[in-house]
Amino acid sequence: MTELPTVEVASGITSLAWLLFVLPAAGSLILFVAGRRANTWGHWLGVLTVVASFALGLAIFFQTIGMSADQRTTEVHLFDWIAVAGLKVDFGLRLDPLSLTFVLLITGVGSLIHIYSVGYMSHDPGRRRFFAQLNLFVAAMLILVLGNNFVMLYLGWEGVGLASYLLIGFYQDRPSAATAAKKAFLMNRVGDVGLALAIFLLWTNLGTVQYTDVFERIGQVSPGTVVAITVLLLLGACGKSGQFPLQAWLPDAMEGPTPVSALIHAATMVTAGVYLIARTNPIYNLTESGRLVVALIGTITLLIGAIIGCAYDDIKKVLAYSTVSQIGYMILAVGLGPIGYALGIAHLLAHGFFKAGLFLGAGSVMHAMDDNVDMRRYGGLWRKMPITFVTFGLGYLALIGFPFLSGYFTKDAIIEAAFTAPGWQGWVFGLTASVAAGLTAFYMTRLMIMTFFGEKRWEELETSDGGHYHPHESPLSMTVPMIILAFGSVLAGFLLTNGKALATWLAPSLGELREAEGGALPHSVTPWLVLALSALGVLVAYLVVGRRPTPVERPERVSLPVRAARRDLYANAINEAVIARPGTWLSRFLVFVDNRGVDGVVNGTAALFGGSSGRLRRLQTGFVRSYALSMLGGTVLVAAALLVVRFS
Amino acid sequence: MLLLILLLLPLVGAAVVAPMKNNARTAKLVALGFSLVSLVLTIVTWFSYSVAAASSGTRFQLELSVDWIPAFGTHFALGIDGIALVMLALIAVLVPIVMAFSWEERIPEGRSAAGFYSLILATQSLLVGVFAATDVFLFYVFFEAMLVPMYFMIGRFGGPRRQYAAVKFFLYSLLGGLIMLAAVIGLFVVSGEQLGSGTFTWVDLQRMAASVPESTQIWLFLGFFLAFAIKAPLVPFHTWLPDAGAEAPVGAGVLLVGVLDKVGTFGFLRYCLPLFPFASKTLAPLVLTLAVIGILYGALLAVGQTDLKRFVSYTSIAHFGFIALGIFSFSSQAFAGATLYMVNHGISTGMLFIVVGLLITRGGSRLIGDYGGVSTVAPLLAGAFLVAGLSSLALPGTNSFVSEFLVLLGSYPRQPVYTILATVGIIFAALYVLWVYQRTMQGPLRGSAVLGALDTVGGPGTMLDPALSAKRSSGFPDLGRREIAVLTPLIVLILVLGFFPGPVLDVITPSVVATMNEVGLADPVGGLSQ
Amino acid sequence: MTPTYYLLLSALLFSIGAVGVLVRRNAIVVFMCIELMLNSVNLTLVTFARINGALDGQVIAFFVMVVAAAEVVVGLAIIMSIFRTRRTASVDDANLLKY
Amino acid sequence: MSILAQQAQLTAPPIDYGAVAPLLIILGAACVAVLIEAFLPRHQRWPAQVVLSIVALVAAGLALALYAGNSGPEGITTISDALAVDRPTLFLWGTLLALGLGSILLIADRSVEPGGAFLASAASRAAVGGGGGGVATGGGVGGGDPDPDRGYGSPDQAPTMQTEVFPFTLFALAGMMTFCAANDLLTMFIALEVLSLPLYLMCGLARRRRLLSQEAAVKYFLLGAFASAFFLYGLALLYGYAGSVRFSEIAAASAGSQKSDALLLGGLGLLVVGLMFKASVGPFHTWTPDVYQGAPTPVTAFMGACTKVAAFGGILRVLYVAFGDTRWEWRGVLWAVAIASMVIGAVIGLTQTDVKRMIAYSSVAHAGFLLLGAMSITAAGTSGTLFYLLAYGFTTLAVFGVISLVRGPDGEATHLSQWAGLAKRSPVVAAVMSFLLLALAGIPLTSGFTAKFAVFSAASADGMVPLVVIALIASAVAAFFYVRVIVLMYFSEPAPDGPTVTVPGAFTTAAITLGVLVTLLLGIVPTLALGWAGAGTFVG
Repeated sequence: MTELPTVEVASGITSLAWLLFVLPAAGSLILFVAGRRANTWGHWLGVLTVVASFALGLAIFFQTIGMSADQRTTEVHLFDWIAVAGLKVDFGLRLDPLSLTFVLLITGVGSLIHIYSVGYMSHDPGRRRFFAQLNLFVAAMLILVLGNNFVMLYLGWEGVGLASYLLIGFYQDRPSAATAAKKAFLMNRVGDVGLALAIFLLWTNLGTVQYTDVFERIGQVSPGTVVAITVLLLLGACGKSGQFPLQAWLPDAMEGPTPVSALIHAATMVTAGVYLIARTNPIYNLTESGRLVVALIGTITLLIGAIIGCAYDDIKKVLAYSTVSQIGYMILAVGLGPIGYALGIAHLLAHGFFKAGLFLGAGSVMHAMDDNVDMRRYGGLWRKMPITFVTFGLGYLALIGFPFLSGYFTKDAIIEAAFTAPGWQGWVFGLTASVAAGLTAFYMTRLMIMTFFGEKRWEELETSDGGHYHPHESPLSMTVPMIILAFGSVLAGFLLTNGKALATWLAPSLGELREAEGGALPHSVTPWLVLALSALGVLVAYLVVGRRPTPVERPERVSLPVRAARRDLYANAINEAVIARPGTWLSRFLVFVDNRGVDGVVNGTAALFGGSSGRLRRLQTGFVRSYALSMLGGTVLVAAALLVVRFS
Repeated sequence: MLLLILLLLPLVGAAVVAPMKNNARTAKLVALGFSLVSLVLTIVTWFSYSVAAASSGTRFQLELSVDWIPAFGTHFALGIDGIALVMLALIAVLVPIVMAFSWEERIPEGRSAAGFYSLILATQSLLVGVFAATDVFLFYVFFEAMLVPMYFMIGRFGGPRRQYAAVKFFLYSLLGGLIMLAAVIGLFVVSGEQLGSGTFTWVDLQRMAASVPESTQIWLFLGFFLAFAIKAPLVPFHTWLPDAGAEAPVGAGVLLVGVLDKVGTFGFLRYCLPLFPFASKTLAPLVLTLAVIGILYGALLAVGQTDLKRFVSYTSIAHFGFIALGIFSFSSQAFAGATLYMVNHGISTGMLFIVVGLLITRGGSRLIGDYGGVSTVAPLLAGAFLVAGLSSLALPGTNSFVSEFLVLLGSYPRQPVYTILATVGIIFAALYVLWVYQRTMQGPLRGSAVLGALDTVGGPGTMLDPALSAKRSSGFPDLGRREIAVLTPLIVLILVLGFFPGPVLDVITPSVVATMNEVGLADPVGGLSQ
Repeated sequence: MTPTYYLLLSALLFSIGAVGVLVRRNAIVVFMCIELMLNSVNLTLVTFARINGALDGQVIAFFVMVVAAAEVVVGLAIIMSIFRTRRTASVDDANLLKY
Repeated sequence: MSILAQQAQLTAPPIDYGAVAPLLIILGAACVAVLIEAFLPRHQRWPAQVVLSIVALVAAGLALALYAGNSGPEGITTISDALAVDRPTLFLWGTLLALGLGSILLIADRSVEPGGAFLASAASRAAVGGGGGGVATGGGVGGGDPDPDRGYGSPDQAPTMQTEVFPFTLFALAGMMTFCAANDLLTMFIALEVLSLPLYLMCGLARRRRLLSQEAAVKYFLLGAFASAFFLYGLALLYGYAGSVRFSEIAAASAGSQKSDALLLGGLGLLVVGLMFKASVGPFHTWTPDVYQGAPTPVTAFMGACTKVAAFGGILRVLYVAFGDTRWEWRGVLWAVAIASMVIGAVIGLTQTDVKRMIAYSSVAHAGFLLLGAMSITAAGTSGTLFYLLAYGFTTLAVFGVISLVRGPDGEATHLSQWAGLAKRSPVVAAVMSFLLLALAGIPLTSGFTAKFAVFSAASADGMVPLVVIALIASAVAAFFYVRVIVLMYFSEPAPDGPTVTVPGAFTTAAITLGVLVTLLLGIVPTLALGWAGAGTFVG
């Protein structure tokens, strides 16, 4: 059992917490309603609301950090949202270290990306709409992490899904964007069903959906039900966080503008699954097998992501699969239970910095390359865009776990913890995570080499509209956020893990971080193993990619594993074959059944009556003698029947 | 008295408007005036209704009862509970919107706008009667009578296959109604046996319900159920709806799907459950099966539709499945959810219908395949479509979420299997809404309806040229002022009820709790929360 | 003789009349067959009166005769009129009204 | 001799003149009408006949009201128990008189068709000139009449009509009134003939479409006579069974049951067949469509409304008084008959293309519904059936009134295709017709619904629930053809050479208005009429 913090009513500036999400929501609403009139100033309103939110979040953070650990969990009750008979769903907020951490991440990174977008989107006629949707996302994400009950969580959960849908499909005239957006929403909905069912189960067994009450009473629930709840919650997490088997939407989501990829599909929204599991840790603490499933899913995903990441040539897709893989690490971490919750969150934060930075860098590169995303057409860009190169490079180093950068502290801690899992699990989780770390180093190095080094493959090529490429460094509004995030990439890991700063801060929400003990490999060996594998990855990448020129056209005659990886390990094909195509057939078949079968019965009945009517009326021949015959017949029948009834 | 005025006012309006054949504008204004006065009166009614009194056991309020046909024991008895009140409110809100929407509707050759508006008012009046009747006979009378104006609306003002659709609608409903008549008569006879003299007064019949023999209950239940299942419509009695919905003029379609069909689900809740508690419980699995089939089947069919209006109709069939699921799951939350769902579905599907209507007015085609990339030329229209669609797929923050969530949450404790299947339905809901949105609104400009409308103004060209797109939009215009005015109240309601359903739920709750008592069941989860 | 024979005879006559209505084409003959049926009923009535030992049966028979006579007047008028317009008295020719 | 002895004691039976006054007034008026026909100059006959008929009907109505107001709920029998004047009788008489008034109005109208529907033809003028007396049939000779439309009498005179139709109507009405008051089978038989014979003739009176009209008359006559024979044979068998033809004694005899039930049931069967024929219950309905279609529309209206009332009045009384106690013997058979009637009417009606024929099948279906009420031997059953008759009669009357207004270049346009788009040409007529059709379909707020409800609830209460369900399904099926007419009138485009709608004269307007008003009132406030219908029950 977890020790639950006492929940207090918020006071001081904390009671203004509702402004956190109301500000961006209002911004979004104003931008939507104002229409074209807001085209000139809309983006600044968007930036302003998020920055204000960030400032308020900081203020609340500092107020909270000034309080003692057992007073840090507070609630703000706004109004009764849904109340029927025994059911009462608050529209209320829960402010505790966990949610505040996320608030800072969301509004912080969100502010940077908003600022970045002012430059990035400056030529887009839909910029106002973009900021409206981005603000909507921030608001929904804040509701997700701030809500004090599962329904609020669900509100934010689907709210960010909507924002993600809108932003992926931002370029409305691109059919691929529309398809990707729809796919993202649908796969998220699959996860949402899990989340919804988990809520129903909690309600059925506990009669409440408030976190406080649920965590208090979860012990009364039978173990089987607890497992069911945890698995269903995990399904929700899988949908939102692009985990196996619902990972296929995330790479497609790169159809959205790059800032969106950075904010939503790297730093914040996709980590909501990690948040969910961390948030419901009192439930997961009760079930070993529930956590095992989580860890397994995380392990599978981190490997899948890493493998596929090696094969893509699309810079954003590589980063997207990298995200899938890194979230796999986080899920693995929270799946390890009390020894991993805080590690997962730490990696989440660090990842938020460096992956956002990487995406912004990628956006900057695309900006320079006329929105081309094919790395085979890049090359030698480091001279043309030095700031991008440096910030991107720092993010890259942080990601592959270069010593003393963020990834080194957070990812290695997870792998270390993974090895301590009992029995076979330690070996499986630990080794897989280590190998994936090596793969990560490989694909990221490949990406770096293909993008920034080697010959300038873009020189001989034409842009989509027939011109030539003129790579250039991006404007200040874009580079400044990248620089800030690069700082974060470098420092976050150290700051967060130094003296267990984050773990201590999160303890009221997640419980004390337990020290991992024992395990498959000694603690001293693990970092070296990971480092060695990563170095190997870098080396292999250099040998394979760096030493010879990269062909501009993708070679098609490749080995089987590469082919499989290029096709997302057949995830889309499987979805297509198992769900989409039979679904289409089923739908067509049902339309047929409905028209011919169900409606056919209706119309057939009518036709039956009509037909028999047409035949029967022929009996009315017009001959008076036949009428007399029918009368006589009727008479005989009536008389006979009367007698038969009487005398039988 | 208030209810009587609410009932008669639109009828008077209908009579006043009907003869104004040659002055369409006056007719429309007068009709709109009547509907707005009705709206005001409904607001007065809303505030006259006492939640406190309902909570303390008053079953009906604002009652009025006059002997009607003593020989049959019938009364002209009106009265409302919370469930009826929210339905009245829905009618009052939708009618002016429908009228404003239909303002420039193309009336077929030889028909007059006065006739159409008069029929809308007549429908409104009869619908008020249906929801406000507290006498089973009176209810039945309104139930059947409301077919007539709707029949004329579809048959006279509808699309190319309007005759077929109108006749199908009328006969199908009439068949259900007549079978219900058998049950109504049976109920009368049974009440004669049980109470000494036959009665139709709902309260008396409810009081007698527990002592009615079980087999009798089942037969009577089936009679009522069939009529309501056709009206609602539940699969497999639904095939009239796509036809009627597709051929009806949009305004009539809104009233048909938005309000008129709710009479079916309202009937489940007001008549089937309290009057035949035993049968309701016994046959609940049957109904639930139909409901869940409806959710999945309706959704899959919606995915496969090629006609926009049929598409909306099939989404409604799926939604009615949710409502039926809530009603036959027997918990306060599910009941309240189902009731709220009736209101919300009226708003969101009403809006979806209207938006589809706007689209069809512009493109002149009902086929989904004839549209594409509309958001490029008409972003507001696309946005409105999306809002309506999101409400239809029950996105949290929109009104439908609250009701769908309540239905599923309330159903789960008693019917986990059905609820799980129904919950899967929300994926399909997302699928059909987004897929249609993608095909009609997103992507490059395409489709004969869109291009045809544009070609009449300017030739095809690159779409991102703002000057050209402004020129193009005159061929396929974005929303005009009147259209924005029609849609705004709906959008506001969608959002407001999504975040603040409290006032409506407060009105509903005492009545559904009363219904729970009448069914004789306790909430499955009620005790735990204490 | 037992009265039953009279009853049987009248039943037989009635049947003959009925069959005649079915098989004959000429309107007059058909009509006469109906008259035969009426008169067979008279026989029945009289027989029953005899059996019951009361006079009502006979009285009824008189009434029936009067009615039958009136029917003949009307019937012949109708048949005459149709004969005049169509120049035929066959009932089978009068079948414009059908289906 | 005992006969002579009896003769010596013979005294005229006491007659309650107050009770039978309405009947006597109508009969008397009928006789006077014959005299008018014989002695008044032709151009004076029409006004005289119309005034006489209306006055007689109104007077009879007043007499009825007076009697009904003064007498108690118990009925009496009078004229040596030949007639029973009880509450149902009074109700039926009232209904018949009102419907008769409506029919007379329709018949008397001369504006719809120049000279009225019964205009004497040139051929019959020749016959008149030759023979001096009026030939009963309006058909006359000569199919190849060169100018059938031309007036009769002096050239400047408005065309006059064959006024024989008025005494016919009055006689038929008197027969009907007697029929439903008859307390023994003999009276019933006589009344049956009195009501039938004029009707046969009236069917043949159509001025145009002479062939159809005459054919209808022949068919009706032959089949009617055929049915009379069955009725009579049934009468004879029952006489043999009970030794009397009085209903109450038949009932008493069956209660004793020492005799052969074969006679009773055989007699009942044949008797019922005769009655069913008049009421056009399937499968004894075969004449109905042909005759309804062929007869002049006002006559069809009269037949459709009044004959149905009289026939069911008779059926009710026979079943209730004479065979009430043996209902378990015959009910099963009548179930089958009722089902057959409803199914035949509803199903065959679906594909009719002639409005009048369609209404004929509708009447067959309605006869089935009515039978449900007649079969439930309860007070509710009786009152329900009576109410149904009232409601149905007025609706039918008005329907045929409307039908007579829709005319093409060659007379009435009864083919359905000619009704397409009527609403556009004549919205009022279309609206009235739609309303009436909805009433026939049994939509609430019309009398049709109230009536169905009354009958079906009585039947349910008497244990005929399955039959009620079948009846309701049949109603739904039948609704299709009513709805189809509405569809044609409102939703279809009018045919280019479609019929015109004649502006109705005052008489027809009055008749239709009467019918519509009653249909509406009985739908909304039926209390009063239901009260009358349920005021008392049959006396034996």
